[in-house]
Amino acid sequence: MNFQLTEERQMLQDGLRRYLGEAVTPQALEAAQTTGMSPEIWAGLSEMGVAGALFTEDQGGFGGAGFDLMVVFEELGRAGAVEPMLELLLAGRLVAELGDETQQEIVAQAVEGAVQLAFAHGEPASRFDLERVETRAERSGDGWTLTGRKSVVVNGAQADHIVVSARTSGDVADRDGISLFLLPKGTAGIEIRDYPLSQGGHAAEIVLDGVTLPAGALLGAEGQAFEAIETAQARATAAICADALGAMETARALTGDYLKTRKQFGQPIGKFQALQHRAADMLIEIEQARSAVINLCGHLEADRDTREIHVSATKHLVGKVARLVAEEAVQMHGGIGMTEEYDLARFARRLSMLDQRFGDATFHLGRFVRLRAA
Amino acid sequence: MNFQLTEERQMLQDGLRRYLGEAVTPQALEAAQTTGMSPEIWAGLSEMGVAGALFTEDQGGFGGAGFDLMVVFEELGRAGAVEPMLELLLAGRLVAELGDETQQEIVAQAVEGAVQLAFAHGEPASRFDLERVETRAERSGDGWTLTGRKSVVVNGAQADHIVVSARTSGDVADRDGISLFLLPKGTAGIEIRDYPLSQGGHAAEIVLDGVTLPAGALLGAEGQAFEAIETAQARATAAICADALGAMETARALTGDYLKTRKQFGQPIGKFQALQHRAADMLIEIEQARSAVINLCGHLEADRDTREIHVSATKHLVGKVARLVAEEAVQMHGGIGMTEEYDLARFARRLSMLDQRFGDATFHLGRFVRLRAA
Amino acid sequence: MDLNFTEEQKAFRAELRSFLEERLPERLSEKVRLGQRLTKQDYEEWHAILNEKGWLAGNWPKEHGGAGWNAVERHIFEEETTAAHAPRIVPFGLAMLGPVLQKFGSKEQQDYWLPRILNGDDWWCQGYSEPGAGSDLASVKTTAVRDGDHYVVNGQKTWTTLGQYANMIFCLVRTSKEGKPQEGISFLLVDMNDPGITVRPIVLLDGEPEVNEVFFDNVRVPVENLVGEENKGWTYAKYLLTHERTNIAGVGFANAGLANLKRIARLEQSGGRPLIEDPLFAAKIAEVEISLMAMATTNLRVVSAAAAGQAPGAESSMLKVKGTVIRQEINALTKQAVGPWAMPFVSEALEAGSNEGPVGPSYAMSATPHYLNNRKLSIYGGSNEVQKTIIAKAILEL
Amino acid sequence: MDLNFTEEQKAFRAELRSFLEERLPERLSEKVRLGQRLTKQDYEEWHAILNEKGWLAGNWPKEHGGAGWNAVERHIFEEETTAAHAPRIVPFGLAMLGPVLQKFGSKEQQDYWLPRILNGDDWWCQGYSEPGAGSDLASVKTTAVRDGDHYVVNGQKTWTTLGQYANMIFCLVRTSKEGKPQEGISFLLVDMNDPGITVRPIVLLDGEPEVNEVFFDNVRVPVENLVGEENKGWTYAKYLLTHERTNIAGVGFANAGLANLKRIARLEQSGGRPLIEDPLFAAKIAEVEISLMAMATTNLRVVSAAAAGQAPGAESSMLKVKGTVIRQEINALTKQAVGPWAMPFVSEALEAGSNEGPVGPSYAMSATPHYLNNRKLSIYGGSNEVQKTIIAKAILEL
Repeated sequence: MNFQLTEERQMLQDGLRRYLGEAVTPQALEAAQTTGMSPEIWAGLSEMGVAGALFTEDQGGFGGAGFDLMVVFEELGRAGAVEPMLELLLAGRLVAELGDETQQEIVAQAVEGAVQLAFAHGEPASRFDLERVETRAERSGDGWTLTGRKSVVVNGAQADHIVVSARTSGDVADRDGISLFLLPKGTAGIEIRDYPLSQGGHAAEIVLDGVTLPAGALLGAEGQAFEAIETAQARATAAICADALGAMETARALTGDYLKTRKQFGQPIGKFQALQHRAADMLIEIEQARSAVINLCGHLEADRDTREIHVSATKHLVGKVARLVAEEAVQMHGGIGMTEEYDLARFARRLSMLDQRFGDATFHLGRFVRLRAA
Repeated sequence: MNFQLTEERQMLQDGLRRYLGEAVTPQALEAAQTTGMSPEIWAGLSEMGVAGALFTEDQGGFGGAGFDLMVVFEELGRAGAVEPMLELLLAGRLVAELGDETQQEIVAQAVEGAVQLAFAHGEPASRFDLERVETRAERSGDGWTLTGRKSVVVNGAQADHIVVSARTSGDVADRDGISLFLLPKGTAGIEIRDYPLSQGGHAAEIVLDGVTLPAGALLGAEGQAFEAIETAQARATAAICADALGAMETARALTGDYLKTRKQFGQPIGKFQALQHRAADMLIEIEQARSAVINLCGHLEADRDTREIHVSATKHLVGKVARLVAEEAVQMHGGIGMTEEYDLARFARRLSMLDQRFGDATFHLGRFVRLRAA
Repeated sequence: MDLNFTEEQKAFRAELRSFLEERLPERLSEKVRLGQRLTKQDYEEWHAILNEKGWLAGNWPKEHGGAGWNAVERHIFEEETTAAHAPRIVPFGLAMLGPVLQKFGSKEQQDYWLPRILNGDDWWCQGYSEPGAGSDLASVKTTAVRDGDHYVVNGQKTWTTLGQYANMIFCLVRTSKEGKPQEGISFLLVDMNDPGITVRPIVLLDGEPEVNEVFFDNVRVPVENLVGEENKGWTYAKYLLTHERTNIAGVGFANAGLANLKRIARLEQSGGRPLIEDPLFAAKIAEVEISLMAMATTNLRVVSAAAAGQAPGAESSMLKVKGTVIRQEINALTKQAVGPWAMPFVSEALEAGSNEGPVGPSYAMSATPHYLNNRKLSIYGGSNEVQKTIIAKAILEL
Repeated sequence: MDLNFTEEQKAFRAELRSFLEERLPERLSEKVRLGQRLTKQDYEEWHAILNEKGWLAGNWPKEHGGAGWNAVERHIFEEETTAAHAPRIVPFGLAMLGPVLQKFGSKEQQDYWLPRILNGDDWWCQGYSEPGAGSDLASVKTTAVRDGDHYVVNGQKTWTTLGQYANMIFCLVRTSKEGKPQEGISFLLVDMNDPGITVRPIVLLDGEPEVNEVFFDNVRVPVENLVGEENKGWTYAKYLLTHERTNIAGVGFANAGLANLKRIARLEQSGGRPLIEDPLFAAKIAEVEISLMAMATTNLRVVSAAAAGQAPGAESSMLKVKGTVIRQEINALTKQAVGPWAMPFVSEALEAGSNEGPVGPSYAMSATPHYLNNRKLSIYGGSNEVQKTIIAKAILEL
């Protein structure tokens, strides 16, 4: 048992914290609003080899373990960086795991920062149901024809390659029969509507109107993608929870500073015991969230049921704590905490949106109960 | 719209508060521990005609409306009286509604304080399911034979007449097929185990081992008792919630006094802002509980669904608030709040047991959802 | 005790309903229902419709052109207008300045300003808060120095809601530094078009410029714009703040929000079933509904006492806290209900008739902005922390 | 980072398990499982079994007869003994006084008292709190005045847990009124059989006389019973309080409580199904389980750091707060789970072998007493309010 970071991870953490602390400027964030990311920061992260930490050596990286994800995403969250590293993790994992040699080349390029990725899985009616896929892929000649609609595809308009899920057999909510396809940017028949997200970054609605693909676009075995999708999303859930943890740390640091400096009725408001105790509650819950993230990162390689129990436990707990921290941080700041000019705003929004991706706290509480009963 | 008490109710409230404030002494409570009640207080309440407020003029009383119950039981709770007025309300209502002339005589006697009543409905496996009755009544000759077991029958050993539910037809959890019987004290074949309750008062386990009853013991129509039972329990739920409201008022008054007088680190602990805000939260929630009790008392005569929606809404909310108030009152007192010698103890226990009777907060939340969806 | 409304009150409610059916423009109620932006003209249009009927100023006495309603009638008005998705009545002139002028203004001020408020000639905003002062209102730093027939005003106000629409602002200004902080404050009416005034929008969490900073640089204000006496402004300000506030609990908003939440939860699907059938999500809705049912009755208790002439005490603070917490919870559940659709932020879609439609169902687009914006509910109007201190002091006598 | 135990630690756990299987008397574990009362003899019996194995004093160094375990090993011991329903180790001599004597006691005191603690010759209790002082420990009023070879002690201690079983008490007494309150305190060992000592039981919410008041009326204590220096007692007391406390989080108790709760929820029926299948009740169990899973890892983080020689800071306070809240929630859910069976209070049934059996299933009888009794968890050992102040001051530097 050991809760110390290895020397390598400690170096990665230090380097990332230093770099992002300088790079994520108001100007960089402003620039990212129209395109969903700052090309400079993306390049900077590539230069540091950050993406490599998300993949194993086999996959072209130098990490890939749960605690590697934790280190990287906690720092992205702490700085409030909007670059689509989570999409690289999610889509990259699928390609790395299922792809043939040609396809895997994309992961290597992504790790180098040369290409961007996205995973188009969610649909207008799928909400958080991972197995609900209405988009259909039908064989046509040697290849495939895809028809359907994908919703809130983060980084969808910016990605050079999109991993798209489609049903090749089975009923609309069957686990069997889901296949993955790799679509390069600009594939004919794709209609993309790009828009900004509340938490920063961009997403897209994607209409696939009879998109024809060659046989080589299929990623992995036909109809067998569900397991890989669930595994990739477990990793992405760990990552987004670590991200939230970092954002909470910043929110609490801002709040702590504010309590110490802001004066009202003649003394720093941090001298008011009610606020002290609420600040203490925040800290206690953030420690809970940290431990939950550790639990999930430490069980990503466990058997499926154990892993998924930790997925739901962690997403539930971190979702609850993220809401508490965002709301309490704003409340303890008062009016200033409501304003866009003050740095807390983007962290509060980022934390507010945690619940909306990969399932909210209530969804995962119910899922935890079902997994435990199984 | 009017939230003022009528003059009569105001007089009843004032009188009860004055009387119970003097009568519920440590000695009276001590004496009540072995028998479940103080005969002096029971006589005193009878003399004041308190039981009459629980019944309509037709039934031999002078009240019977929801707000009559509210006034009476809030005062009983405020004083922490343990006398079995709730059992009189519950069993008395059933006899008054369903009984023939002879049987109704019992209500008149009960209102005068001459006899005590109990309602034996719960069973070892019924928990909060009102329709789950395993005790069976079978016709034998002109009369009936009852076999089964009744659990946690409050005032069961002390009652002069017990209303007993038994199944005369149908499946174990059917609403149809439940009948009521009126058993006088000392009926042969009844085995009673008397024991004290955490909240004060006594209850009993009752074994009915082939108890034979005459035809006249049947109360109301055979197999049709469910509606009356549900209605009576709705009234009892209003009463127990009003009781809890009174107990909360006392708990908050004790806590307020303590915060004002108890000094720590050189000042009254009520000067600590964290405790102030928690005290304010208690007050806000008690006002919520008061409004919930008003809502239920004001809807006892409404159509069944409306009434039951308020039953579950109120029992849920008051159950939650009772827990909060009991726990916070003890916590804000610190060690002294944990001790039997200090008056808070019996109120904390009384509030702790609210959830255990007629369904807890979680049970009623689920029931509210089902009623709303129906 | 009687939970029922009187026959007269029921008749009033019926009259209101048919009025709303007839006269509330669907264009406006549709915007309110979808949470789209209301323009200045939208508000003015609705004010004019109400004013025509004599219902714009519910709390003003009839001699000043108000409806002269008591608290119960005003409550019914709130219930019905929110249920019908009418725009809210902009409170600054009608609910705030009006009563102050009626109580403390000169005859000339009343005759001039009150009709202008009713007719929509002026759009007022409030100049109370200052940067760094928060809930400590008495620490006013903006100064007004007498210079002949004018006051010369210098300083800064903040959190000025809808100041961008206003042509007039009522301000607390410091006219004396003697004595306690409360003693040297005056209540001044200032023309926003005067030279020396600058308005700077403050963008909030939801991306909307709802509030503003207002800067005063040697602004010359005629002395006849002083309300009441010099240095007595704190009395008038407190009157305004503690003046029986209708709708502090926001029951109408909460009911409308809850109905909207349930509608969404019936439309959204989770696990192949309507979200509202998910036991845990249904329980969350039920919890807030049960809480609201009780709070609505507390509100009626206070309203009913107010109509009978009793001044509400700490109950107002309790309603403020519970009411805002309930509304915020409804907002949070609505955000939760729309699932991933809460993430897209398409500002243009909040503009009715924009080419840029919402991403996903139209009911989803305002969920996140409303959730974020309403975090303010527990901060402004005396933060919930301030209210809790008031409750503790008043009732516990701490 | 590595969440796994080492092979050595796993082997230790296995050894513990087989030891518990062999040596823990079923009579005792059954009492613990059902929440029945343990007698003085029960505790002494279990202590003796552990002492024979050398495992009674896990945190004492080997030279004093302890097991010399590090924090991880002690954690494993806690986990396994609570899971096996072993009686807890009574902490007053072993966990509290022992370390103080080892650090500050004279050689003579160590040689005399430490073996007696291990052998069960003395039953110690703690004389810290005084009436009206609560968490303000430094306000000690009990005096000890030097008179020749003795101190004469007068005053009163309270909340003395299991004082009714004790023959010895370690006390904080005031030996000087000079300087700050902390400066005139001494640490004294007092024989409870000395003339002038009276013990009065205090009955708690659950009806049990678990704690006591101890009165001192001119009690003469030999000077050799002074630990360390006169007027330095505050240092020793603080050492005891801040001395790395194992099991402050109570993870073992919480795990055992959760397992019991789930067992009950599987046995109890609601609406014709096991209670555990009720979605809302299942969700409540899940919430506390998820909270516990995280807290257990926080605990391991602190334990692991302690084993590596780091002194825990405000993390202890965090674990105290979260750990007690979790245990109290498990107690509350257990009371809820047993439904109406929580109401009967048959004190005799808590006595193993009594003629008076429990009302209802045996798993129900301790639900209410445990719920009520464990309200103390957030009050004693530094109330949760005190802990939150410590956290705020330490980490926020407020």
